[in-house]
Amino acid sequence: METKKIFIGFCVIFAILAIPLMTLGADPNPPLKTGVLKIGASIPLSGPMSPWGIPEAEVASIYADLVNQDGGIPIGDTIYKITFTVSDDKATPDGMKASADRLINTEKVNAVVGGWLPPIATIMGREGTAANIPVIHMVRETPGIQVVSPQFPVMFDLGWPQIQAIKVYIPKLKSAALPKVKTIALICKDDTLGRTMLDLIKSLKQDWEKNHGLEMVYDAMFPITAQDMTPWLSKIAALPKKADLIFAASATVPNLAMIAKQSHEIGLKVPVVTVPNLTDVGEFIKICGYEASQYVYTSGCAPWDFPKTSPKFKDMSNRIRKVWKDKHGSELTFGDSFPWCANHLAAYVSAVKLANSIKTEDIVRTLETKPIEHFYGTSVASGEKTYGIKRMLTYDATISKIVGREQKPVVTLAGEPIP
Amino acid sequence: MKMTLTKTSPAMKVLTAVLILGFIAFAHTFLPHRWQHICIMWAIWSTVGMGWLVILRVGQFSAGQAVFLCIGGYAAGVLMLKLNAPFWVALVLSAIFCSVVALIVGAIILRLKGLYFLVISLVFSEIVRLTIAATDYLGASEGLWDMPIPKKIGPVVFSTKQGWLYLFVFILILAALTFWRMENSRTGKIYAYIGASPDLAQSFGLYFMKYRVQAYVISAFFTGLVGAALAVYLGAINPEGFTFYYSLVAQIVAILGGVGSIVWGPLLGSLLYNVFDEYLVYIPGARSLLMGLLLIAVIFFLPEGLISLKNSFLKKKGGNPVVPH
Amino acid sequence: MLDIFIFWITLSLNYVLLATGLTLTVSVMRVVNLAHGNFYMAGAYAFLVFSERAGLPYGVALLLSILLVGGLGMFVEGKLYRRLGGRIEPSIICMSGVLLALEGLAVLIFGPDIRGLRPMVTGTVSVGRSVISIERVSVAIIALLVMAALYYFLKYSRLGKSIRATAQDREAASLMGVNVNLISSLSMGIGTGLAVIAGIQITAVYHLSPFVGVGALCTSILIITLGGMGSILGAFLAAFIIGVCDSFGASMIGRYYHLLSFGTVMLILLVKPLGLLGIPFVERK
Amino acid sequence: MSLIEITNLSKSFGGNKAVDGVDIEIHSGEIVGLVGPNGAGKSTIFNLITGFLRPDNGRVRLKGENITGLRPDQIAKKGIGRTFQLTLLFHGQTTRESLYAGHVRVEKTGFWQALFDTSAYREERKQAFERSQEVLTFMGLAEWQDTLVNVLPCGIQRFLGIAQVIMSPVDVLLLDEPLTGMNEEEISGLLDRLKKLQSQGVSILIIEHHMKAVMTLCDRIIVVNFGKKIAEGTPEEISRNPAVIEAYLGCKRGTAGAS
Repeated sequence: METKKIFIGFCVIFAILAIPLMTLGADPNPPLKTGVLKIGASIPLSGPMSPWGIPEAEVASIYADLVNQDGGIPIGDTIYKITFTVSDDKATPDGMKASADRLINTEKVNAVVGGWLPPIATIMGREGTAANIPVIHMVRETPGIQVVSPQFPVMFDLGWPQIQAIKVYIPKLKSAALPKVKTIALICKDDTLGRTMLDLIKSLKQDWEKNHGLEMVYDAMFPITAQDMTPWLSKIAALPKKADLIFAASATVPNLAMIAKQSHEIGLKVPVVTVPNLTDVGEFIKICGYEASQYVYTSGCAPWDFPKTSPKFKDMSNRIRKVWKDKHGSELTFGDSFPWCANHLAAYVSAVKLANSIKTEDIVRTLETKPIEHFYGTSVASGEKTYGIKRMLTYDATISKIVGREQKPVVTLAGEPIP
Repeated sequence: MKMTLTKTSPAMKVLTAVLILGFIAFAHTFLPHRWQHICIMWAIWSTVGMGWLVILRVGQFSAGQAVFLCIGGYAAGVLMLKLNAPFWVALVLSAIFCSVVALIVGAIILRLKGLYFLVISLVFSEIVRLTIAATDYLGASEGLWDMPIPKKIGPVVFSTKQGWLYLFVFILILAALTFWRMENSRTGKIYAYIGASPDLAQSFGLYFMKYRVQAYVISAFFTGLVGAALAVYLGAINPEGFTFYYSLVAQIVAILGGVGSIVWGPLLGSLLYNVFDEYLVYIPGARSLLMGLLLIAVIFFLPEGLISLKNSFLKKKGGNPVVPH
Repeated sequence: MLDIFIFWITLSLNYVLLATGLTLTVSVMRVVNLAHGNFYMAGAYAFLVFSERAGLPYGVALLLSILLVGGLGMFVEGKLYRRLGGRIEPSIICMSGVLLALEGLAVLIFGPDIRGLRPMVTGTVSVGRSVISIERVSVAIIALLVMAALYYFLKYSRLGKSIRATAQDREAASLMGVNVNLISSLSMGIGTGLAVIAGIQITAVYHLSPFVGVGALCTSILIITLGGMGSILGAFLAAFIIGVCDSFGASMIGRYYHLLSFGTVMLILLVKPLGLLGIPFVERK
Repeated sequence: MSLIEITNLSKSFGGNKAVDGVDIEIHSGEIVGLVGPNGAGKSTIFNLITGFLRPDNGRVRLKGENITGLRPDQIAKKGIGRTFQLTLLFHGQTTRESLYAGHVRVEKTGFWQALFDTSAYREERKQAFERSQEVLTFMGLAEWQDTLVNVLPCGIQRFLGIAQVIMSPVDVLLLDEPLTGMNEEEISGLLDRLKKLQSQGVSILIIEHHMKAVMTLCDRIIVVNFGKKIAEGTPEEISRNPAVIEAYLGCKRGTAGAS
């Protein structure tokens, strides 16, 4: 018994002595400094491109606020808070120049993100290179991070893999959702992107016929300014061999709406598939009519139902969604611009965290070498010049269908090597 | 249209020179970046506005002035990117190319009168723009990009804003002096005669087409020059950069300033326009609303343009006959 | 083939409305009314408000938006344009001011996104082996009715006659005791009203955004120039020609199809400087 | 010899013949009146001579040289000056400024010399100035020299029209109803100025309804009706010519026996 008492007593004394000693022993961590990370975004806020630009800017700034709420970006002994400034490039060259000027020379930002305007974005690249600050832009619909051009060593291209996506887009869709599809009619917008896509798909003709039993019965281009798709659709309707599916790669939202509506009008009741995403499903349905809209497949893919998105970013995207809903009352649909600006911002933030410094050199090196995590998984810079070079890459995409009044993901094409 | 500053007295010349030099010195030392940008835009649009006003002088209202910016810019782009021509050669050549186009087209379309010319000039500019937007050699809808930065000449470096500011101000001075001389010489008078009544002018042996084409070509030359320089300054151009709105701006700056004076009008108008364009708020929609209301307000209270403010200060002195310059 | 035909008819008839409206305003103003396209856009948005936000029946909403925007047009003509004394330079600025203001307002209120407009009827009927959309047919019919009414009004009613007289020669008309100012406002109102109807029709078939105005303006300018300014019949003719260029040309020529319509206009103008059926204005001194 | 020789000049608008096979001959230094009822085709003849209209057939010779179908400015350069029936003016210009317009056609220097303000150009503008002084005093416009033309009284505007033409030497002067809107002393003033011009060797072809003036002024009168020449001769012969009386009785009497 004695020993037991002594032991307990010893323990108590030890504890009484130990706790203050421990507290003394651990040195108190010093108070943290706070800094400001100015990030500018150049986005079309006026002019015909603004339907894409305005929500992009808003989502990105919501994201920036959330990052600040989570305690900013700790680097060394400093906590950096993001101040996010948006500037209007009117989706024109001179507008882009003006906004580059405003951001880099007047606002003196640490980095520039956003913008969806190939290849005018290179104007920003030039200014950024001159001022030596990192620029993450969407210069071309290519996957992953890329160095844009040797001339602009600080400029990176983080984009959505449309061009690569279409390579197995239809086969995947067929195997997943539309097994009965045998013949495709192909119409592309007659701009550079559309032509690239058309050539690409034509080059895959044999492969599709052999491996997937898909036959291309029609292909055509409609001019950029064309508003009414009836001429082409009626040709498709009059084909000897009925088309089971209309693939309007590279069609913009208005084009898609017109194709869906008018194909319905002339009695072509077949699925209409396109690669780009919708801006606003509700309005889209109103434009092309409820019945017609039910045939529409797009690559609607938000981070919250994207397989490769890390839990951290899934959660973040859901929070952004919530903030948006509280602010607008309406649901944040995919097209309201996760892909570009907010994603660029995310990439920049994680690059800064990885580099653990805000020096341009370090960040650029990180972006070039390390795997960068963003809303759509993790990408590594290819180091190649973006323009004109076709490359084999993995891509991630989801095709979703309009069901009732919202988009439902149909099939996820995750991490497949392109043939 | 009374012409107020029609006497190039030596004093006025000296004053102008001093003003210009002072401006450049100021620009070099004090001017903040934002204002350097404004000044560049000011110089650009002043020159374009003057070009537009010369065409108005011969009685033709051109609604497609942006076409010359477009042609000039693309000519420069093709020369530098496809043919690797040095900047200065490209600059001059594209201006000349622009005026040749103007010569050919003008000889055809300048016969039309009033609204019909207005429309056909608009049509012409749209044809050029859309054709470029459809032509792969010219980069189609993506346009030309990645234009090389010109080499420095003497102290003027084109990797900085100042360098470009000097270039554009130089072009502006060139244009302003030319137009000044034209307006205050017989040429300007002849243009005014033809603008007032082509038939009467013709009955005095003045062939209106000759002078109309002349004015058109000169206007095209300077606008093309600006367009070429602008394209290289931006580093990338696409057809979206030469739409209907840009032709409108050319008219706006000229008329805001006042069509009464071929030099001072655009200078004033372009200054006002660009300052507003830079400083107006970036709430979507609000800026174009405000710009619209502003235009209405200015034109409503000063139908003669800003120049009429100055006219109300210094009266035109008539009476003693003077030998025309 | 039938569906392309319907498409062509529909398009052309609405072009006719648009262009006739512009012809009327031009004949008043002697200046191409740059804001015409944006009145068209504004009309469509007004209809959007009345028919969807307020939930009024189609006809009422149509009427209200015509009255609203037509009134706006009359206000612009009477209160702004007329004060400028009909000189072309200030008028152009004034009108481009109105253009920008309307566009900005639309963006401010409705946002820049594209929207859909409620069509009067929907559904399809199949004729032989080709299917026709009732919506388009109805649009065409409405356009026809409006044109017929307008033609009758201008041809036979006293007011219409004085409108034509004013369009021909302002001074003479005023000498003959026509209240020129009233007539000007009236024809401005009618012109804008026509633009509104066209706007509601076309944007229901296609889509609506604050930026559709300029395109509409360019089209209607092309048409009235081709047909000859001040000539309604000319506008009618030209609209169908431009309609052919835009409907069939697009599918046949492809990328360069705009050259067809623009080229046609250029050629016609160079052969007949006053357009197809142009009547020379008596310009005021 | 004949200065202007017009043979078988014809022009028809649509169906109706405005001018139908008219022959006119003007000798140097004479004043010829061209009269006829309204719409007889007088102004059309002027426009055909000065190239504003192209004749269907027939030809116009100036000093034996065929000038048919030349552009108006070319014809003007050859020394035929004209005024218009309804006063055309250079709006926004002062009297003196618009006078210079008439002098440009004899100036040799071109665009570039004007641009660089060469001495030759200055010299010419000095001449223009001196000439304008002469013309202003000759036409009695000196007091109006700095007034904007569009605010001038109507008669003075007519004077200005003629003054602009005679800024540079002309062989023939085609005046289209110069006396309309003038009061009596203005008319007499203009008439003896025209006489003076005639004495300087300028021949004049004048359209006028004011019969008294025509009778006193003209050496020879040509009467046209319905595009045809119906009579020609000295004032006395014309006033006695039955065809002329008939033509005028056909239309308003007042014009014929004009005061």
